[in-house]
Amino acid sequence: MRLPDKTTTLEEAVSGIADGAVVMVGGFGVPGTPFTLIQELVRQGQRGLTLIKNDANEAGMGVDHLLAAGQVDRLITTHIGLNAHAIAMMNAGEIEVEFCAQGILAERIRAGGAGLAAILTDIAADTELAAHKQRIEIDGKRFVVETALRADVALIHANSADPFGNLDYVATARNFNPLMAMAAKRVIVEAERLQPFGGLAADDVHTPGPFIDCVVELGDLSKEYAVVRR
Amino acid sequence: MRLPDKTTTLEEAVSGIADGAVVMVGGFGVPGTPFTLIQELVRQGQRGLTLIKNDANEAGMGVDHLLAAGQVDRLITTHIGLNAHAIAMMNAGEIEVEFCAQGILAERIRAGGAGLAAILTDIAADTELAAHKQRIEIDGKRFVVETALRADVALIHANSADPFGNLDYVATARNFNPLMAMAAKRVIVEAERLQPFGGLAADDVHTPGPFIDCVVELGDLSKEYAVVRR
Amino acid sequence: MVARAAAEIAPGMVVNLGIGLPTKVVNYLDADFPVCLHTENGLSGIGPTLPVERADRNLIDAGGAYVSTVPGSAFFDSAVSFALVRSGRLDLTMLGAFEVSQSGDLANWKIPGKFSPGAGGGIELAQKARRVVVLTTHTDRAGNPKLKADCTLPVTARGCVSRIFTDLAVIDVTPEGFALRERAEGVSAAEIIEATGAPLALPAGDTPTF
Amino acid sequence: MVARAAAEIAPGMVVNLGIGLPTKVVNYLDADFPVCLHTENGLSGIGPTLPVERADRNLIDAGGAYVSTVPGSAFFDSAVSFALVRSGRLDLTMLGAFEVSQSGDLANWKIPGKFSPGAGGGIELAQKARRVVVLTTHTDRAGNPKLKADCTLPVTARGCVSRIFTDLAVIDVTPEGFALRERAEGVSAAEIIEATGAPLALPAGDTPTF
Repeated sequence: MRLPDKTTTLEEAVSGIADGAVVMVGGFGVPGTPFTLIQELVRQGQRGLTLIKNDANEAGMGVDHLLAAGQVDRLITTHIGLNAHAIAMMNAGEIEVEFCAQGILAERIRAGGAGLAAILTDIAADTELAAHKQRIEIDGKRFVVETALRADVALIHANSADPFGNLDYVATARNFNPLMAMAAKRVIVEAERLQPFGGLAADDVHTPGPFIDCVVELGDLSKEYAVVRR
Repeated sequence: MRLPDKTTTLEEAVSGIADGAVVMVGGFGVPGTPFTLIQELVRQGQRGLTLIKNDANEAGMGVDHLLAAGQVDRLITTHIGLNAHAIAMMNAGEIEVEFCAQGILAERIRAGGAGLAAILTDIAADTELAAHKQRIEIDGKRFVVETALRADVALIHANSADPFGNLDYVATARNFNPLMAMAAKRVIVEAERLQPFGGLAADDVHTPGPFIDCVVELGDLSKEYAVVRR
Repeated sequence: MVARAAAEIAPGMVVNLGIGLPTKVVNYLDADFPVCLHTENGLSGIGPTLPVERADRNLIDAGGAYVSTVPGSAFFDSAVSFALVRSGRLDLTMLGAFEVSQSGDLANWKIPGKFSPGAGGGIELAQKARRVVVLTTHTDRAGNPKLKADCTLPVTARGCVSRIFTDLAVIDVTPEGFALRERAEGVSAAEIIEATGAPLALPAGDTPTF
Repeated sequence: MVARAAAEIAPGMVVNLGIGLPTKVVNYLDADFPVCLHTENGLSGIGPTLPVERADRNLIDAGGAYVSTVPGSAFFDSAVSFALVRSGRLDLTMLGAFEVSQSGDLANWKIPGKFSPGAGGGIELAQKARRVVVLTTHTDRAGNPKLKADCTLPVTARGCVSRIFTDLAVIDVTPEGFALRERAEGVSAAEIIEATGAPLALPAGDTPTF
């Protein structure tokens, strides 16, 4: 026995995304955002997308390119305060935005990845975020039903990957990536370094290979990955 | 700023457990079972315990010592087939046993650790395991409500720990340990090696220190930790 | 039959082999065959089973056997391990059985009054693997059929079994019930029908043997 | 006021400092003080903020500032990060505010029609930290009180705030409403009452100053 090889090209990996797809995108700010996969999705031009991402990056960066190109109908997110362009599109009705409490977005994605139907929580129960959500009573207390999120495709940024798709992440670039890597039908990884089989210690793998479908090795990193000078 | 030091003695750590406590115990078979913490709990003799553990170890090993000493009223578990003594006690009504599907036990513990009230799943819906559990309908499908589990105390076995309680696990000794380490009011760790602050790389920590209350360094390992010769 | 079952594994699959007969399937896989074996106690990429002299005390499979790793193995916790199963990343599981019904119900975890150790991870494997096949003797020790119209024992999961490999035959569970696909060398269709506790559809032409 | 707020942190705590004023509290903690700073994007054990020249592109806090680690830091994913918050492992959070009501309701995430970027992690911090204190100017830019009988803006969480540190005073939220605990040096109780939009109980004797 040996483990299967899932390495492929950038173009091939992203070409599996259809118009109208629900796409999860890793990252919290710059760290962990798969800028190269996003740029290829802009180049290929799939439209009518629903994006699930913690934030909307900043104007002119990352998923903002998808917004600017009119490829996105809907965004499920927690905070888009650093992207004035996204806020303007939302206010103009050019994109529909669903806000979720950050940890609950994380748990809804994780629940999707864990094959659960929903989680029950009291978070945001007093706020408009949960105003229209189903509630149920357990032992006399009422909880909000937060349904699991799954996607057609997840775009993941990893520090390193082996050909089977075992991944590790670095520092705060981990964030939503391991959760989204479990929660999509097709999971595409861009990795800064491709390791040989056995190059990642089995105890140090952050996302196990069985969750991954395509591994793309990055060449030189674009400027979007760099430290932001404000 | 520096991180707090949580190292303590075996006796001191376990003395915080009260009669009647709900106690989670890590491990799946031998790997990851905190044999030394269990032995100290036998020595101190707290009674009326509810144990939450994947299995009942084998007769004469691990939590079986607690069963044999009459310290356990109730066991929430997935499979006790390797411990004929535990099965006999169950059949004789000397302990009450609640069985749960293994991955659902893991998720119920994780839900407790994540501050959720419950998860919704279709697992075991057709079986007697879920026969008396609450069900709710989402989008026309019915799901079982599996409530979160939390404990008064969790007993955790780690490979190494730093004084703040950052932990790593080795191989299949990980199993339920990282989940239980999030899900108890008081989390006690036995570690094969105590590392200095900074001795675990921040990217390789399996359980972050904020979840941990007490760290006990193990000396020489008892025979219970060794390879089982059948 | 174990060799025949091994041929059920396609290249690239993620596979969980249940305790007992299914575990032996691994001996029939080529060194170069691309497959990922999963065990629910937290390992993808199981390597060969090891004798106790060479065992790692921290490295077992869900049945308690001392196993090893391969280049590219990964360890994870029990929640991640079953997330993989429930979210559809397990392509195939091979399980043992006490009973299989003609509608694919599986009973393999409890015999009331005799055997009730708990279900372990079996329910999730049976309910959520993309394909569930059973490896079992065709009859129990007393000679009673294990393939039945309905399960009499508590079920593990309903309608989950696609195919059954026994010492006598390969049998599919179809919308119309059991269908014979292959006979063991030297076993007649009549003998298989006799040992099966529910109607068995025969192929139109010759039945291949294994 | 920031220095005064820093004294709220007890040895051994796990603390999350919100964006804005609260972030500055870190400058008032001794090098030898035992505390663990948490940021919701996945780090326990935040070290000093770094200038861009020395920044690591992969190491930010939830506000986007480039930070560093200390010996014993740990990185984790967003689910674990909020598990820590929701399960009661966060001893204290210090947050900014648009409004705080006399029953401890907090509004700090949305101004309808003007400011609606989403709540980020603020709701969980406000709702689940063991103790929530607010750092804010006593009045808004127009001079209107931020401490009110009721919040007029959408709330972040109800009844969550224990204590408020402002440029004028330290005020507790009690079952009977706002209670003055300390005055800023040179500020009279009358001025504080004037700037507060709900009844303010005064201490029996002298009010300490900070």
